[in-house]
Amino acid sequence: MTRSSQSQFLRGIILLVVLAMIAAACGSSTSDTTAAASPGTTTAPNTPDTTAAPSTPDTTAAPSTPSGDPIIIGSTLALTGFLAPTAAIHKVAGDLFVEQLNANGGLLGRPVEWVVLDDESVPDQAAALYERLITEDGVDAIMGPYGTGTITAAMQVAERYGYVMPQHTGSLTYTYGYDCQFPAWPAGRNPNITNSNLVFDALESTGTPPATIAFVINQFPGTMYVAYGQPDTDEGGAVSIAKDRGYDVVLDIQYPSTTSDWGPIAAQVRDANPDFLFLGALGVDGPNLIAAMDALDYQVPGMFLQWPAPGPMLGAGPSADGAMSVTAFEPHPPFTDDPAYAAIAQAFTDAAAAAGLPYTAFETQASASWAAWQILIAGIEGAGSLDQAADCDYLLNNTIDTVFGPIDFDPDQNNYYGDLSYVKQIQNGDWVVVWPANGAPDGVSVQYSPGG
Amino acid sequence: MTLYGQAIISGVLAGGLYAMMSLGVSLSWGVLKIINLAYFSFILLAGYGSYELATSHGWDPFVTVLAVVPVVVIVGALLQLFFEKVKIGEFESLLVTFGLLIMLESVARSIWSADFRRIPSTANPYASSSLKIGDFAFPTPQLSAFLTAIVIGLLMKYLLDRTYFGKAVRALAQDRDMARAFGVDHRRVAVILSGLAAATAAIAGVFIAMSQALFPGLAVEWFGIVFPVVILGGLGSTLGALGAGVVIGVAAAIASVAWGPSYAPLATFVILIATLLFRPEGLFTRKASV
Amino acid sequence: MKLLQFDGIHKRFGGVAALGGVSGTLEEGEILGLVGPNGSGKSTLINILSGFAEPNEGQITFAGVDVTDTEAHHRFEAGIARTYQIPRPFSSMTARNNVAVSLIFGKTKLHPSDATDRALQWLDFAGLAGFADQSVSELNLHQLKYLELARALASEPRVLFLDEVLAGLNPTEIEESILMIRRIHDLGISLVIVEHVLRVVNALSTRIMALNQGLVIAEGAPEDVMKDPEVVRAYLGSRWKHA
Amino acid sequence: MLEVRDVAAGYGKAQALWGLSLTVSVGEIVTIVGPNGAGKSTLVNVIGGLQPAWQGSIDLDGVELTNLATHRVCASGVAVVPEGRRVFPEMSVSDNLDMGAYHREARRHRDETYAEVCEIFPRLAERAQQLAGSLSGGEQQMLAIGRAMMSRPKLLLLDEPSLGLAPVIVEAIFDVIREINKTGTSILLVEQNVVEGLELAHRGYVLEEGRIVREGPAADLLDDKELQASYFGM
Amino acid sequence: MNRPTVVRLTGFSVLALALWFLPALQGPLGFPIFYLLFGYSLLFWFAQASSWNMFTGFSGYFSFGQGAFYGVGVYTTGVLASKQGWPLIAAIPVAGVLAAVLGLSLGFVVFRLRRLQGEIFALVTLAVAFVVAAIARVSSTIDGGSGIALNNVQLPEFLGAYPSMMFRLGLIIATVTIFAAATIQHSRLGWGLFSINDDEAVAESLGVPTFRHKMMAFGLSAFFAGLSGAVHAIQISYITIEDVFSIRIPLFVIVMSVLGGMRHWMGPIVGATIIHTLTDRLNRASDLELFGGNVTVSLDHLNDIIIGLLLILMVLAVKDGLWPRLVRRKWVGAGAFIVGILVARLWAPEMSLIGQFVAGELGAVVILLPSSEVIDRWRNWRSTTGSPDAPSDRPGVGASR
Repeated sequence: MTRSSQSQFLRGIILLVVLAMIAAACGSSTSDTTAAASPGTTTAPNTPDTTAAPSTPDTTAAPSTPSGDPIIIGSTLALTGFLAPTAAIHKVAGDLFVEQLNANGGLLGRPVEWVVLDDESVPDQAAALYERLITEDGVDAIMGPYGTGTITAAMQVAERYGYVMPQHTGSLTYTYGYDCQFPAWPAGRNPNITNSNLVFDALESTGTPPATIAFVINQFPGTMYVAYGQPDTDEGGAVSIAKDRGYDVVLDIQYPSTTSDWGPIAAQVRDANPDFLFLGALGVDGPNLIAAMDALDYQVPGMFLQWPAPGPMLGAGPSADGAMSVTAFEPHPPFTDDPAYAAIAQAFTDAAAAAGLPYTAFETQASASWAAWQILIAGIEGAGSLDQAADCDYLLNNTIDTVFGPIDFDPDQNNYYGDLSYVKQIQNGDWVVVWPANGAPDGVSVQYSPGG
Repeated sequence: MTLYGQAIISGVLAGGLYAMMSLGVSLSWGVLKIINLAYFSFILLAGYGSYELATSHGWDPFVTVLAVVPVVVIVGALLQLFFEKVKIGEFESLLVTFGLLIMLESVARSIWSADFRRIPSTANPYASSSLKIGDFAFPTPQLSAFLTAIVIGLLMKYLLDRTYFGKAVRALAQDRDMARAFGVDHRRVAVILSGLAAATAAIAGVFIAMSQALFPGLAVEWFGIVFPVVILGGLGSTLGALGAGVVIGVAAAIASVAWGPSYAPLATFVILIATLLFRPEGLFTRKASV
Repeated sequence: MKLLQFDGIHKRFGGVAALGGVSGTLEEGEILGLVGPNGSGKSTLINILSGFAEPNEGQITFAGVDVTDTEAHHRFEAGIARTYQIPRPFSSMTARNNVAVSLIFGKTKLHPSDATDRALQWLDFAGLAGFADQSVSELNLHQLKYLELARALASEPRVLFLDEVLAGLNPTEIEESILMIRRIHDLGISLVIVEHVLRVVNALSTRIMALNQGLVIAEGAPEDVMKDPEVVRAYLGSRWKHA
Repeated sequence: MLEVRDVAAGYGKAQALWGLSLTVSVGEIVTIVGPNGAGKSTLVNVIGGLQPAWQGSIDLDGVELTNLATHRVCASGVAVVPEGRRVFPEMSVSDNLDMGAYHREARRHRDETYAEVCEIFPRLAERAQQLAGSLSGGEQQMLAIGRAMMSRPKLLLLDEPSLGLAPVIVEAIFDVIREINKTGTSILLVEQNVVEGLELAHRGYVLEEGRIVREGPAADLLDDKELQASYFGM
Repeated sequence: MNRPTVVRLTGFSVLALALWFLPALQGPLGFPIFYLLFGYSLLFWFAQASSWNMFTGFSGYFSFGQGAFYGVGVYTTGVLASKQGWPLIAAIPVAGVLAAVLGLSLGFVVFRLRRLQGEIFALVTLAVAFVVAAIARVSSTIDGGSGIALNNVQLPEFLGAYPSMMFRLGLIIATVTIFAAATIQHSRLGWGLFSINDDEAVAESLGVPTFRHKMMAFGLSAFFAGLSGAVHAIQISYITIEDVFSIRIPLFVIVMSVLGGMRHWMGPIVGATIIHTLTDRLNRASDLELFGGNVTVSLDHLNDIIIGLLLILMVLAVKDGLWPRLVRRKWVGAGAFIVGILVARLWAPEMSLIGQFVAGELGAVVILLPSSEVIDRWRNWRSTTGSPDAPSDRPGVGASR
């Protein structure tokens, strides 16, 4: 290449890059206002009509094609950053919900468009973006983000503007004083108390409860809250409840979220040799610790994991068998007794596979997401308008049908409505609900005996 | 006693992996004067490559090395070629490779999604197996990573100490002009060296895929391990990196057992600060009397 | 009057003694030439006297005050300035700003906005007024050396160390520089010059001190020192027969 | 054999050589003397390929060296013993020597050359495993010369090998240079130490301020009374 | 106080005072309230980038300590204002002081040790950020892993409703920080820092009290980083160690300053404006169809790719950053800015104000990017490729450090 042609070449590249940026920047901002393209075109043609979302109470009429200006629902999700692995599930669930909603006549007869911004797992970013969605983009309604910190930040914005904010997964229940926030995660106002009681009840239902118990807790706000209660007040918490119930707490340690060497923790658990391990785990902490304990040739007789990524646990080998966690929905009877939900679970699995997610079951995270959408739509449909105060009012004063069953929001309990959680357990290589018995499939019960 | 013993074993073995993760950065920085954060991406992408082959194509995780390493080596060598072309300085290289790192993280996210990827135990029998000696256990992935690190460390040491190539590398690091005056083609040496360094990163990535779950944000989390190892070990020192990896692994393990796992990072960084203040050339480098 | 006095300066690098106990004085108004073959310790001595390096032993007195442990920037304020063999301008600044730095921090302690004005005066002295607002990267070696002179002079020093101001210059430039050095001396500044071009040292110096292997081997008037057999041997070899 | 024609060179903005020409014939020792700052080191660096020539040409046995890539100069038969030795301080003595034998041709004869070097410098053989940085100045100088010899050069460039060394050691080093020359290697020596430098040489040049001011048989230069005058600027 | 300082002070005060009443104009002008919060975020980044740059950009000592100073600020609000019930207004200055104390003690050690220059300095500061995070993690007085919810903090309500209050707090802190940076740049301290940047040893020999200047600049830099961290805690509203001490803050201040130019106080402001507006407008999880739908680009991940690419391009091609170019070719830049806006308006008439601004700013960047430097660099590349081994520059030349 000659000199001049080379410098032209570099210039050209720079120019192209910058042009691409312009295109991208402008494209994104124009689509805020001009993306009126019919959502129907993006609807997968193979969506069976039977999957009419049960959220829309008055779908008595045959589904009609929605018309008019789209209703814009805005939210952020942690598309990047440390919350991104789980947020990806909420993206798929939300996309699927909106798609089905539009296929079934839309909302108030209008098509729905969901605008998702990336909060990068960062609360301040989430707050700023909700401000943008509400006051600049002028979205008609909002959906909560994923993640405790981002939810807390977003809720303050929602409160300022009186927006209804359903949220799927906020775990710091005691901080959510805003009346128009509607939690979908059905773990109740006091998960620090109810969560561990549920687990211990399940264990005691076997008749052979553990005598000794070890607590290994991720230093994450939600897991710390469940294990130790609200900071600075220390009311409740799994550790003190375990002591109250007469278990001998033989180990009580916390680990940072960035732990990379699980060997020492495994060694500590082996050294304590508890009958039961209460692991305040997130993400893949469970499989990592199980592998580390396996390598020590050590298995605990039973273990509970707080909020694990469910897929990797199933791939964690035989030692993960019998591990427990909490859930509110699992894709098996009795949850799928309603054919509509069976179809939704299947549709989610297909959509998740298409999106490249490794674990595609419609379970806690996805169902919480679904429930949050149901709450949002129920409010709007119920009030028959996009007026936020009316929607909020409707939700506060009516029983709402969700994937978790009918729920009544109680403002005195920060809109929580009792703990609808179940204990699930890995049995025969898959998650299955085992406790309370009304959630368990026939013939399934808690498997645990401290003897091993 | 068993508790501390086992924790220390765990720390030592983890140190091997840390060393392999750090070797690329250390060599590149110490010898080529390029702070190459792209090695973090190499580790991550190699891990994903191994995951993909093991999960979708049923390869034995160990065997994936054969496919993953050559690709990463080529990428590493090409990157160095680029650096040689643009004559990049130390700090510029830090910024440029940081840009590369966040771009590659993005690429990983669009290919493998942000969700966790872990080779299921059916495809990876090694994750939970171990070698047992008395009360003590040596987990297979960590043990093999440690042994590989030792082999690589010794091979690298041999390569650097005994071969003409290695002598050329060291000569370049000590007096670039004189090395060239005696016939060393620095560009060729640099490209080969960064290829080799990339190979160690790729191997580390395979072991990581074998023992833990992957997600795109992981690369940035390794900063807290790799930089302490590189500094403690002394820039460009292979056996130093190995020693430093073990020191950090053991310090974190002991802190973890003695005061709780939340103290592990504190122990690591206190050692790091102390080293920087009192022996910034690293714990394991010997200096000719000056 | 003794302006600068140094006694028993020792400096070791590793095990090697670069200076093995050097003593001397500089009188007010003198031009002291410092000569000696490569590696004799001239640069080390200048570095120590200007505060760039610390001696292992010895004492330095400037205008009656012990400055042995005084940091370089305080010595500069007190009136000790220097130039460098290879010019070390502030490469990202203009010529004017290079000079301004020493007006701001030197004895004059001007405010930056005044300093940039005053700097022009010294650039003019060095014949660089036309380059005041150019980046130093546009100056040639000769001009850079003058810039260093301007920078050193701006703070009105009492003594100026010139470290090989002439190295790398062509004959015309060398002649110019000699005139410049005389003009500087005329300002009343005492000079210490290190120079390889001995004819220049001879022409300029009022007194010469010759170093070899870290020791003073001769001292006195230029013509005497240049004929000193030790000096001749140091330069030409131990068996130079014409000495 | 070596022909340097009208070479100009310098560092950055400082010109150090101003159109300089010289020759070295096969088997000859040529010494270039001149005060510090005369441009001696620049000359060595330019011939050794460490520094580019701004103008002019250099060739060795008809092979053009001018601005050849640094790492190719060595293979064409020029080896440098640079000012200040510049051994690789954190490598052992034997590794330093091996670096001398880095290019392919020299590597093939490595063992025999190594034996020759050890014969000339028994001290290096004794200290083969020691780090070069821990050697004394004289030993480092020997190592630098040994390293250059390892490349089996046709022409050896020595830049002030006497610098900073005790007279006895200088004596010894110059003996070695003479010995090396006897094996057929041409030598270009740059020295500020006029007597020792010229006594060794067949021919000499006097360099001053980047130009050659005098040249001739070494003995003539040694007899030249004016040399001192020009040296001291009187 | 001398005249330029008075002029600068007046200018900054007038500008700040004018902006102070912007929130009041929100109703009459009818712009979205989001713009106030967007403005706050912008001001936050101005303060962060300027505070980093007033030490690193001016002195050349590359610090990764920003994360630690910012974190100290955030956690001061968390501990004092949330846990201890202090009013926010009281916690803010304490945050600045604590951050400055950390900066000064760090500086006292590392600036005394000569061997800790260059990359080692950068790494020490990085390690300090890690250590501060590690301490917060184990101390339950600070955090202990539970995080701190800030919904109970007493906010300075006399500053208006939340968006107005944040905007005004941000305005105060950014103004003070930028004013400090500008004043430093033109003061003795700034001159000292710039000369340290070029050649520290020479600076010392020309009378620059290098140790004192580095300490002052580092301390001030930490102080302002702490101040703005303390305010930002409110915007975060739920603080956790992982978020606060992530690589985000140090990374972004570097990218912003490098992009804008590190040798002038305006550099970080230009850089922060471009990066922040661009990332805000690029932030959208959707597919973008280009060329009539023939090419589909997923925007989910474009943000990072563009930031990465910008960083690489800037470092390789535009070493001084954009500000000096903008000064040199202000009319060209301004023209391109307007053209950019016009193009955007034609293309998408309903584009938001910020969107139009981004279009204009990209227009200016396009014009300013390929300059003679790029071409020079390319030529150098070509010439080195031509003769593969031009010897490297002599060691120790000039001011390279």
